[in-house]
Amino acid sequence: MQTIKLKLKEEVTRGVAKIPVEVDSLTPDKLAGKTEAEIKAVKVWWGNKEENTGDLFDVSVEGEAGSAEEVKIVLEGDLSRVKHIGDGMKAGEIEALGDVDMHCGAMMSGGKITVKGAADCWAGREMHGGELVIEGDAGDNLCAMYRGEMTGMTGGKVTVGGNTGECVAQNMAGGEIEIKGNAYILTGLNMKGGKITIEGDAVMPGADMTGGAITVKGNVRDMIPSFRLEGTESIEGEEYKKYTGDLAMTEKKAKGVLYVK
Amino acid sequence: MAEGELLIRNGVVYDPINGVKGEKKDICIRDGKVVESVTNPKVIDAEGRVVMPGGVDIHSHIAGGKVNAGRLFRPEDGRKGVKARTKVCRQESGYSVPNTFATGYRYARMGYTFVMEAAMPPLAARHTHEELVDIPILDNAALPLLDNNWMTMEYVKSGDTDLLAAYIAWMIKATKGYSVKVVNPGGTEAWAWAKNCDLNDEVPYFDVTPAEIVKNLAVANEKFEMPHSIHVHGNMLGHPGNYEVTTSTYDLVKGIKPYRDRPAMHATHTQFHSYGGTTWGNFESKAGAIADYINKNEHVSIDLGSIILGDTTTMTADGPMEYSLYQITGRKWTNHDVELETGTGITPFLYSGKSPVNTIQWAIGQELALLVKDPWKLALTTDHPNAGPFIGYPIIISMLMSKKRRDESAEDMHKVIFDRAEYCSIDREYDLNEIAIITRGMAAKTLGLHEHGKGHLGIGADGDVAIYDMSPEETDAGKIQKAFLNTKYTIKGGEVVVKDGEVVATPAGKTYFVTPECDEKLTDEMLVKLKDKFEHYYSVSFNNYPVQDAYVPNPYEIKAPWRS
Amino acid sequence: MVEITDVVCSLCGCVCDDIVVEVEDNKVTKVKKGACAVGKSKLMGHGRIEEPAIRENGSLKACSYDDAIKKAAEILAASRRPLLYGWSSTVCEADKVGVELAEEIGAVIDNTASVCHGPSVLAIQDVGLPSCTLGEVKNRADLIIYWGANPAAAHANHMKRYSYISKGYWTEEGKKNKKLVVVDVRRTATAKMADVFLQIEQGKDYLVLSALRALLYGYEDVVPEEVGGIPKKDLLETVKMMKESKFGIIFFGMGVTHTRGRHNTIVNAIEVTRAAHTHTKFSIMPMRGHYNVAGINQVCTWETGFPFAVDLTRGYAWYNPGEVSATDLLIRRECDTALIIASDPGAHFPGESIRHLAKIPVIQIDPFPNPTTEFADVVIPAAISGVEAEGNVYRMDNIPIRLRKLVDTEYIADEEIMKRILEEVRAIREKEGE
Amino acid sequence: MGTKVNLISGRTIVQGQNLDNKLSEAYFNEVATCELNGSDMEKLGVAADERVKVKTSFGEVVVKAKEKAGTPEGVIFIPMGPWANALVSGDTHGAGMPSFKGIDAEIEPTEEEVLHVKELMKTYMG
Repeated sequence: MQTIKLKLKEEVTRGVAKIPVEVDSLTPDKLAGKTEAEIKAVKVWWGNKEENTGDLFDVSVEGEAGSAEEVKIVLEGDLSRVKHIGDGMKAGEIEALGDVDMHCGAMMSGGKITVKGAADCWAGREMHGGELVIEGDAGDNLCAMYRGEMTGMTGGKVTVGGNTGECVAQNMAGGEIEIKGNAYILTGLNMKGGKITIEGDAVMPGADMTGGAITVKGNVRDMIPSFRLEGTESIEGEEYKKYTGDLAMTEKKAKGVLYVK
Repeated sequence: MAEGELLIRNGVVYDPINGVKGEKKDICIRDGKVVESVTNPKVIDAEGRVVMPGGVDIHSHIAGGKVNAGRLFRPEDGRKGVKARTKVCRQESGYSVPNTFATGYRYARMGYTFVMEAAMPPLAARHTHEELVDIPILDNAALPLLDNNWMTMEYVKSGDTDLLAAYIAWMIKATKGYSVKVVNPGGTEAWAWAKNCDLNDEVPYFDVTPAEIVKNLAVANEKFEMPHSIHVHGNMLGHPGNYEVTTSTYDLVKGIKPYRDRPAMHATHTQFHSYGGTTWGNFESKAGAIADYINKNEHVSIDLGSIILGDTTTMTADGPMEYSLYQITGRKWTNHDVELETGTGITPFLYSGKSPVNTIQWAIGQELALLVKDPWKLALTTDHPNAGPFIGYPIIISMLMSKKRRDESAEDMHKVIFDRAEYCSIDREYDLNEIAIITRGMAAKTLGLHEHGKGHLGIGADGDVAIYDMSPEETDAGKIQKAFLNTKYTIKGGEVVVKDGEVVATPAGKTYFVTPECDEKLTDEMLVKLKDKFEHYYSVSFNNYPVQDAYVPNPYEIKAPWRS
Repeated sequence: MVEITDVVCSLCGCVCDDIVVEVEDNKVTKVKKGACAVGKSKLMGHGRIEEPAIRENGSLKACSYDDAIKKAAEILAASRRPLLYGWSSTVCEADKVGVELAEEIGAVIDNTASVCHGPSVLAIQDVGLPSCTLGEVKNRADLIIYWGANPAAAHANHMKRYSYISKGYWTEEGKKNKKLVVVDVRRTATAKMADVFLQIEQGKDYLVLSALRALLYGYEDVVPEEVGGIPKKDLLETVKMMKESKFGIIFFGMGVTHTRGRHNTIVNAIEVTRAAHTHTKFSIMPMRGHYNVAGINQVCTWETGFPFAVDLTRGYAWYNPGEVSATDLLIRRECDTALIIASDPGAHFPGESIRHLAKIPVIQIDPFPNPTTEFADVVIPAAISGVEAEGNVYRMDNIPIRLRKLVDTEYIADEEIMKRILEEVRAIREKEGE
Repeated sequence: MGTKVNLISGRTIVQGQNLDNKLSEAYFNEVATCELNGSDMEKLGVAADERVKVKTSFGEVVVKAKEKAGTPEGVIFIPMGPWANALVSGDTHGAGMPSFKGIDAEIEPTEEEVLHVKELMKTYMG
């Protein structure tokens, strides 16, 4: 096992402007096999200039790793302007000790990311596999697609401890999302497959869905008016109304299922 | 155009317009033009390498409203081809709908130096020109759409071909266009009411048929010394069983005497028009029937519209066709009807070798090339980006040159290829001379550009040269493909613009446009009617309509006098 | 006195081009024909930024163009995350130089679409846009729907030139042959003209649109008796009008782009158009605000692949509204300098974002003083496009039209100012060996 | 504690006429205003041209009240511009577009002055 600790230096976020640091080059896959000195020399984008990781982060490395699976990266400091944490990662582990910026876990296909705080927009965007745990809130477009793409999340598991923003899981085709808090408008928009469970409330869930299933354990506000009530079903001992939709996509395509208390 | 002298030494030259078929030869260039000899040149050693004139693309959608609408609504395509700027190059983006810079660089890397933008809505001509100016390196021209125009249809109905000629002349001038483009004649106007037209249907409210439109436009076009014929995308594109509509369309110009030694009609992206069967279920190739027609007749030239497998963005003025396609896929769909003139439809499409229909389409494009005996009758295109992006040309070239590659590829396709297409039974392999014909010679001649220095390396020609990093004896399809994707050198107007596959200079291209010269009286008579259209039906004023000179900063004018 | 005809208006997305003005002593003295009240006001002119200026100790000090341009270039060349914002009230020729500058310095370039019809663009990227030119509407449309749009206030000539009141080939009798439906939260001046006015509950547009789709596809059974404050019978009546029309069009405005659901509400409106298209010809068009906001979207798209919110920090384009759009950058305090051209975030951005803008170095290029001038550090006055400078613009239906120059001026045009800044930046970078 | 309302903003003709003339009185008189339904005005106890203070979680601003019949009860309209923008949310919900409409607000009569545009801008500085 190898643990790579990267602590963002205070001066990076201290200015009038809080210019984001983009760390898509700092995944277990890309750092595996590198020495501390080599890691310090890996380039990261800070605004329009590429900087050495070692100039922006305090770097310490413990242990050794034979492969990415054995690498754990721990990110510390003010991470609220650190973007693309674990973007594209395939294996290993990342732990972020605090709120993280956009695109955390975007396009990840394996390994595990744990965010000990909130994650800003586009966490888990186009995720294919692996696990993403966000202990706080998650922003808009969690597990959604990139602009214009047909497909969002296709696999893996995402857990959010807090609330989520708009358009969560837009165009989702597979995988699983669990939201412990409330989900804001249009969760599961245009969803084609996979499963979303919302412990709290939801607003306008499931619009334009053509597949997959959404379960809302709390209240639903502004129910989409183009779903068909099919009857009731029992889940874990509780009665739920079962809707199919979205008929606004035409009956032929309306294969999504929405369970509402 | 670069000043100074350049000598390309000892290359194996394929210059089909001048009958040069793989001869070891020097090319001398002075001040941007091919000359007999040079005295103190920079020297490029092309020993053992294939040398051709700069490529000429007869039909590609690279600039203008619908291309940009394609870019705008496909950020997912834009993210595919991103490349950072360099000291020489602007940043690149896109695959099937590359940005203007990538368009120029990628064509230049393949050795092309001239591209015809195949469809310019006259009302939005300024847009097309704004983008053409922004495409580096390539010389260019654009074809204004003139077939669904109310003016055209009214003159067709009244039978005034002289006035029709006056109209198209004025429009070609007003748009700084090159020739008459026809796209689903009548059908695009019908689409404004969500309808479509077959070749002999009546266009709603206009009391003319598409067949009459095509015929009259061909007659009107030949009233001038036009370098190019009418350029036709016929009715029923993409419909099973359309091959008979296609040959009936070809028949329309039989007997029309062209101004010069070229056919009276260029029929574009013929793959999409060579379909048999009655439904997608029994869909089959009719490339053989179309090729047979082309082989027996001289009045039509074609380009392929050959399929490149993968995701692309389809776009055409044929609005109803794009709607049908969108209904099949359910993907995003943009439509943009243009008042009194034309329309636009755009939708993304995935050509998959697992699909029986796509497999047959894929076979048809190549079958056409292999079954038409005389390569001077056809040009290589993918109707970029409709059948696939232009960056796929080297794939087609390698297929045409290698039966082995075709057989291997067929194995990966849907098995219908073995029984609903002739594909696997055709043994013909193209040689480099034939490739040079279908990628530059034929296009230059058909467009009349060979008389203006394009598509050949004779004395006085433009110093546009592609040097491919391959031996003329090369038979490995993979190596052929690679060589045609990135030149060793591309030279434009005597200046090295690509070296070892990298763009090293980005001079501005020229825009070629035709000025048909029409009798003033005829023009005045026509303008009375046209001004009435502006007064009552157009949403812009007459005086703000013609493209101002500022939009064509590097002009190349070709005058086309009235013929008799 | 000279009369100039076919003058093109450089105010709103209508880009009226049949205006007649009188010019005397190098000044527009009269707008005789064609312009609406708003356009007329623009053509007649307002107070100007009189000279270039640089802020010193809190107040603007007049300087030469050269000094202001040099100062602007210095600020931009030293910036780690510059924002280049605006571009809608100028010509495409200037916009092109803007994109080039953004590439040169590794900037984010964004335009006013991001606070106007950016959501429309995002929607188009999900589902496309079945649309047409305005002349098509004029000649053919027998059903016109304004949704969250109030042309009577925002596009005063729109109905007269292009839609409800205009006369065309199949609409010879003007509004007699046409039906007008207005959907809005308020009973606006436009709503008062409507055959059917659907007064919608604020923020419920998405639900109403979904219901219309279900009805257009024939699923009357699932739609509740009231949606978004609108009785089902009114929705059914609207759907009947849509199906029976020969050519319908939805024009939508900021009532839709600004409301809850933003771009997804527009996706839904486009889906309604697609559903209606299964019955008849139906189109939809955004009511673009500035006269060339469509144009900067066009230029930015053909040059970078993307229409707005383009981050060129890494030398290639990364497109993501909501991340690298101007308001987000400012609220998140991501940018360290800003060049503002042909727009006024001081007046049109949320207070939260202005707070950051007021703290960082700001370069303003504009003909007119406005709230942004109050905190700008370098102010460069520009010629007024369409009055003092010519150039290409795109109307709301993406038809390109060339603005005319009506009078001479000492002020420099935006294109020239941008080119000179770019040159200066290049000179600085060359010196630094970059 | 003011009355709870739903705030929207948008264009007006005069606002458009003075788009390039924002430092003028004409702009001030048009844009530093708040349109309400007559019955809402009555409930608040304000007459035309009297001042109201509007507050949201994002800021507060004083504007002049204006009666407008077509405005539904519980909705207030402030023309787009610096005064409306002092109140709106900058959250773009991942779309780049701030929330210019549908903001929860409170409104109450006030004796405070309406800030001129230059003064309003000053509140953002420093």
